[in-house]
Amino acid sequence: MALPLHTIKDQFPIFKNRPELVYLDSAATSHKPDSVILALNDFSEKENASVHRGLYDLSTDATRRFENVRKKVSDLLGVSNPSSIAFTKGTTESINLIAHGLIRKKLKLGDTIAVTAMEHHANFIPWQQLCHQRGALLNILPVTKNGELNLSGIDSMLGPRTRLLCLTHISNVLGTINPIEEIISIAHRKKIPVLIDAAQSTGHYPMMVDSWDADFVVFSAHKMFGPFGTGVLYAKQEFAPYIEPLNFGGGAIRNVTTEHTEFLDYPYKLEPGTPHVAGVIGLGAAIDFIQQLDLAETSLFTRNLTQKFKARLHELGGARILGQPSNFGSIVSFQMENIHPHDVASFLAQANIAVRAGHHCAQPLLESMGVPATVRVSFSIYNTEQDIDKTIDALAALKRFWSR
Amino acid sequence: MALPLHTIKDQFPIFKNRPELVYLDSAATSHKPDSVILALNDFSEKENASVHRGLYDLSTDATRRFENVRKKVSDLLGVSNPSSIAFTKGTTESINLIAHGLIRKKLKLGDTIAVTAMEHHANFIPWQQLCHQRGALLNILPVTKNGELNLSGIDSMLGPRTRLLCLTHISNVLGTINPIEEIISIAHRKKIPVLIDAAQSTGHYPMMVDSWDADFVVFSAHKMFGPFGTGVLYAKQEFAPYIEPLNFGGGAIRNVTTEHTEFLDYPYKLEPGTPHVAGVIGLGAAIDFIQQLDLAETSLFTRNLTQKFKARLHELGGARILGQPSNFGSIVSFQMENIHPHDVASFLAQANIAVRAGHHCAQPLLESMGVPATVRVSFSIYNTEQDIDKTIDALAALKRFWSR
Amino acid sequence: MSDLKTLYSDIIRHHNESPFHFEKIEHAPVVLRANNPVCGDRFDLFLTADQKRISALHFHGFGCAISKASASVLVKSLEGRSLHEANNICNEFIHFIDNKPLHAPQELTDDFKAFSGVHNFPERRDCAILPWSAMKTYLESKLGRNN
Amino acid sequence: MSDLKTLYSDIIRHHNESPFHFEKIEHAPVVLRANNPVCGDRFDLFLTADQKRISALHFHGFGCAISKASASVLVKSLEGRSLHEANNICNEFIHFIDNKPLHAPQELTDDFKAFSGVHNFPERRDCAILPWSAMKTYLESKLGRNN
Ligand SMILES: Cc1ncc(COP(=O)(O)O)c(C=O)c1O
Ligand SMILES: Cc1ncc(COP(=O)(O)O)c(C=O)c1O
Repeated sequence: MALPLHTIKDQFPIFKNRPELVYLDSAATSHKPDSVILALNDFSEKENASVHRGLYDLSTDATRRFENVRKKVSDLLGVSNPSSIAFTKGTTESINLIAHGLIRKKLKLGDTIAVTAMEHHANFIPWQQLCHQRGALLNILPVTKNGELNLSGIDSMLGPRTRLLCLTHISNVLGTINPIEEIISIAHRKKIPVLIDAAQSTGHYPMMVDSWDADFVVFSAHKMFGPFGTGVLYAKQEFAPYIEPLNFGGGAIRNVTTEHTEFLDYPYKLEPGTPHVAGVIGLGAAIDFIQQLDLAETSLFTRNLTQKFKARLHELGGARILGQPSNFGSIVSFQMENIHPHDVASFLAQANIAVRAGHHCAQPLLESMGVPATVRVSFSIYNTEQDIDKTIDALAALKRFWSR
Repeated sequence: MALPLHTIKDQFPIFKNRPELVYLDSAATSHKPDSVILALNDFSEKENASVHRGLYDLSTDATRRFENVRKKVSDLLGVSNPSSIAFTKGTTESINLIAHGLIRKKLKLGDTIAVTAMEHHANFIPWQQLCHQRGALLNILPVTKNGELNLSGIDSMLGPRTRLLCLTHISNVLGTINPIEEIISIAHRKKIPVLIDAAQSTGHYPMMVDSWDADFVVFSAHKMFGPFGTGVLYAKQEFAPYIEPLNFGGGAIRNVTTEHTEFLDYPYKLEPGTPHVAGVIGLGAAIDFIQQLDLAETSLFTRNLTQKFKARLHELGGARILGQPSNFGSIVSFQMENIHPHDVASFLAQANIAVRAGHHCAQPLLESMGVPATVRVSFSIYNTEQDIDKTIDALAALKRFWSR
Repeated sequence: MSDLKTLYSDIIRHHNESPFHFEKIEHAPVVLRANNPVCGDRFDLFLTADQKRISALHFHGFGCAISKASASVLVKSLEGRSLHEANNICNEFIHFIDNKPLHAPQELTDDFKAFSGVHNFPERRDCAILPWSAMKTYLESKLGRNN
Repeated sequence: MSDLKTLYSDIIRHHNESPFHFEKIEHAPVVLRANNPVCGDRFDLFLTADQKRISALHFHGFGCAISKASASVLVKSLEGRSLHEANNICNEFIHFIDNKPLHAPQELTDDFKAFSGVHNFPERRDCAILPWSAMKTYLESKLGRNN
């Protein structure tokens, strides 16, 4: 039985400590439930040890728990092989590992990398820089006025020299849920591998990576009720042997002589140095928490909040919502007439409402939509309809304040 | 007034939860005091937020605390400029940033990098690999039988084409404390910058980076009472503009267009993606803890434990200690006659004594000393003379067991 | 709410709604870009100056009420000033925002004092000083750092 | 302590102290390296085999009591066997160590059963199977994976 959503907020201590807080910035980072915080605390107080090298209980226990999280992650992603899971610092590092550890050496003058116009900087700048370095071309799949991918041009954009297609599952600005299965199959027909940026979807939407046949999937623990400083790279087995580490150090090697180093296999070769042991254990606890939810239900719940908020904004007037994707998640961006997003956010902050204002690390998207900045509201399972009421009330007060 | 050492163990909850534990593996990772664990927990429960981009209190408070840790780190290191402090995942990443983000592009065919034979793999493999890639030479400063750097050859080893000297402050195998001031001044006379691996010294020994005139200093929080997944790169201001990021993403950039990206200045350009906010806050708490100690006193305390342990080993017989450095810290490596280090560690583990067995990520050192593996014992401020008694008793029992 | 009223004082709101010399100048001899990477705010300052004096100053771009009003106040305060005076005024403003004023309140203009509400919103500091730091960097390099 | 006695059983201690065919063979046709990166243990297996059968097998190197005894038992068990039999024996041993035995205890040799103490020391599993996995990898590639 899934955990009931109407009491779930009680499991998040931040709201006990800050009862007045209306937190609408979960797309930036989510809060953590008791169970995750306790797991982190217990690890520090009772089990703290490094992994992979100790022969004493603390270390062997930590190693077993650490390695077991690969299994939890693969279950969550719908992946059959736990050794396809490498631990990183976060989405950003995972993407850079693929860019510089795998694609760089394949990428020749005149080759192309395809991205979309709605990527987060983390899934844009690495490809832009790599293309600059290698004399390759960055092809950008455009976004319609509605905030959806314009798939009509995809066929001509993906060519025989396209080495990779990089695509976000859910836009962190517009909330658009992209039809990734369809896009993956288009790319695969042309033998182009696909990297899915699942930073906004993992832990919030059902994932079926094996059946989607995605080649690379990346995400961060801190956006899915887990700790900061921990992320995941999933790579399909056929690519794993070719991904080269960007960092070298202890723990990732089979043998070192003064002349030569033999590296371990994937994923270990990509994890040199002492890993963020507590972070990985905490990610495991976050997945345990998520597995108690019914993600079909929770995603419907946050979608409904988003839908309601959009309707209330419309009623309020003076707000312009960016995009109208037909398939959307828990995120909405908007602008208030004649009031800069920064000023909106400051005003809401005074009412203890946390929203984000700016370009949301997606300057190319905002530029393509002709907008320098937006206010972004994002919902998670701990949000309520009262949060919407308070936000709409505050926006009404803002309008009055601004027109006085 | 410094915290009294004889009661300090009470501040480490692991020993309340595991009263039987004799932990002699602090060189791998240290345990965390109450104050650090509480800081991490409070951050999750009361303040959890991402940094640098929010306009609401949670985020601006987190940003202020996060940035303030640069000041704490620079105070601890004896560095005047907090903006010289970049946050990384750990020592390993910090070293790789210098190797691949700075030295790589300067390093020409036939140039050399100098390291010592006592480096940890983290300060060895990156240089070895870089030299391979660039057709450069890796020069290795040898270690004497006593386990000290053989400085007689240093003058001829450091030449006009030496681009960097990489050197550990304290050996993680032998405990040797290297005369880094002297070595830095030799290198500087030849205009060679010096990278100090301070993984084993930061937080345990007084640091005076500005007065040593070190060019780069690296360390990990988890070895100095702080959290996993967080480390530091200090770079002297004259190098900062030239260090290029290895990862690209959000938060590290000034402006992005579809064609071009302008990066922020050091240290921000090296910190793309959501940082390990809790880790940095936890590092701050670890430094607050350390600042209550008198490091001259604590380093004498752990040195005395080490000295006593060496004497007791000698008395016991059948043990061979690796190296006899005249200036040493809290680490000692040894072998038991006819008993493999692994077997020693398993035996001690049965008596709840946690030691490390193996090559300690320093294969080149062990090879140069003609030893494939050792047992390593390392002390910290929470160790006691009883820990030594128990360990010597267990080793005596091991000898009896093995000769039965 | 009262904090917000001091942040968005009448003078700031006035400058935001009717900014001074808010105009794109084609072929301006110097264009300074003031840009806040965190929020995407971006203003261009269009400057005509000889070795001594700023003869004309306009601005254009996009930003929040605070940064826009601040740019407007900057233009109004610096046009016609000598480079040296302009630099002192930039210093004055930045120090005032950072709560380390160089002069007593009664010596400051009302335009400056209108920004005192920023003291309660430290996260808006960067908005307030955005155009001023760009101008200061320019002036310092023109004047030579050590004069 | 009693756990340690089963880990370091008499048979294991005997193999550790007087290993079987512990000898470096110059010019052996095949040398297999079994190496544990975690602890630095490393053994070489020196092998003479035709398409069918292992005619000679020796080993040399450095490792803990468990891995050394295990290599000694391997050499004793596999010399003279057909490649196919040898592969089955490797599987048998690894499965036994992993607590998923393919046969009932009474069908196992005393040399094998001597390693049952490893079950209480999971961190020593890798020591026990070190030479066996190297041998298995070799045999599987010789035999072809699908036979
Ligand atoms: C001297 C030395 N350098 C570097 C490292 C690597 O540190 P980390 O694994 O935290 O990156 C260690 C510890 O493992 C060490 O002892
Ligand atoms: C879609 C998307 N991709 C990538 C990222 C970057 O993740 P991180 O900052 O954790 O590396 C984010 C969040 O900031 C995101 O929303």
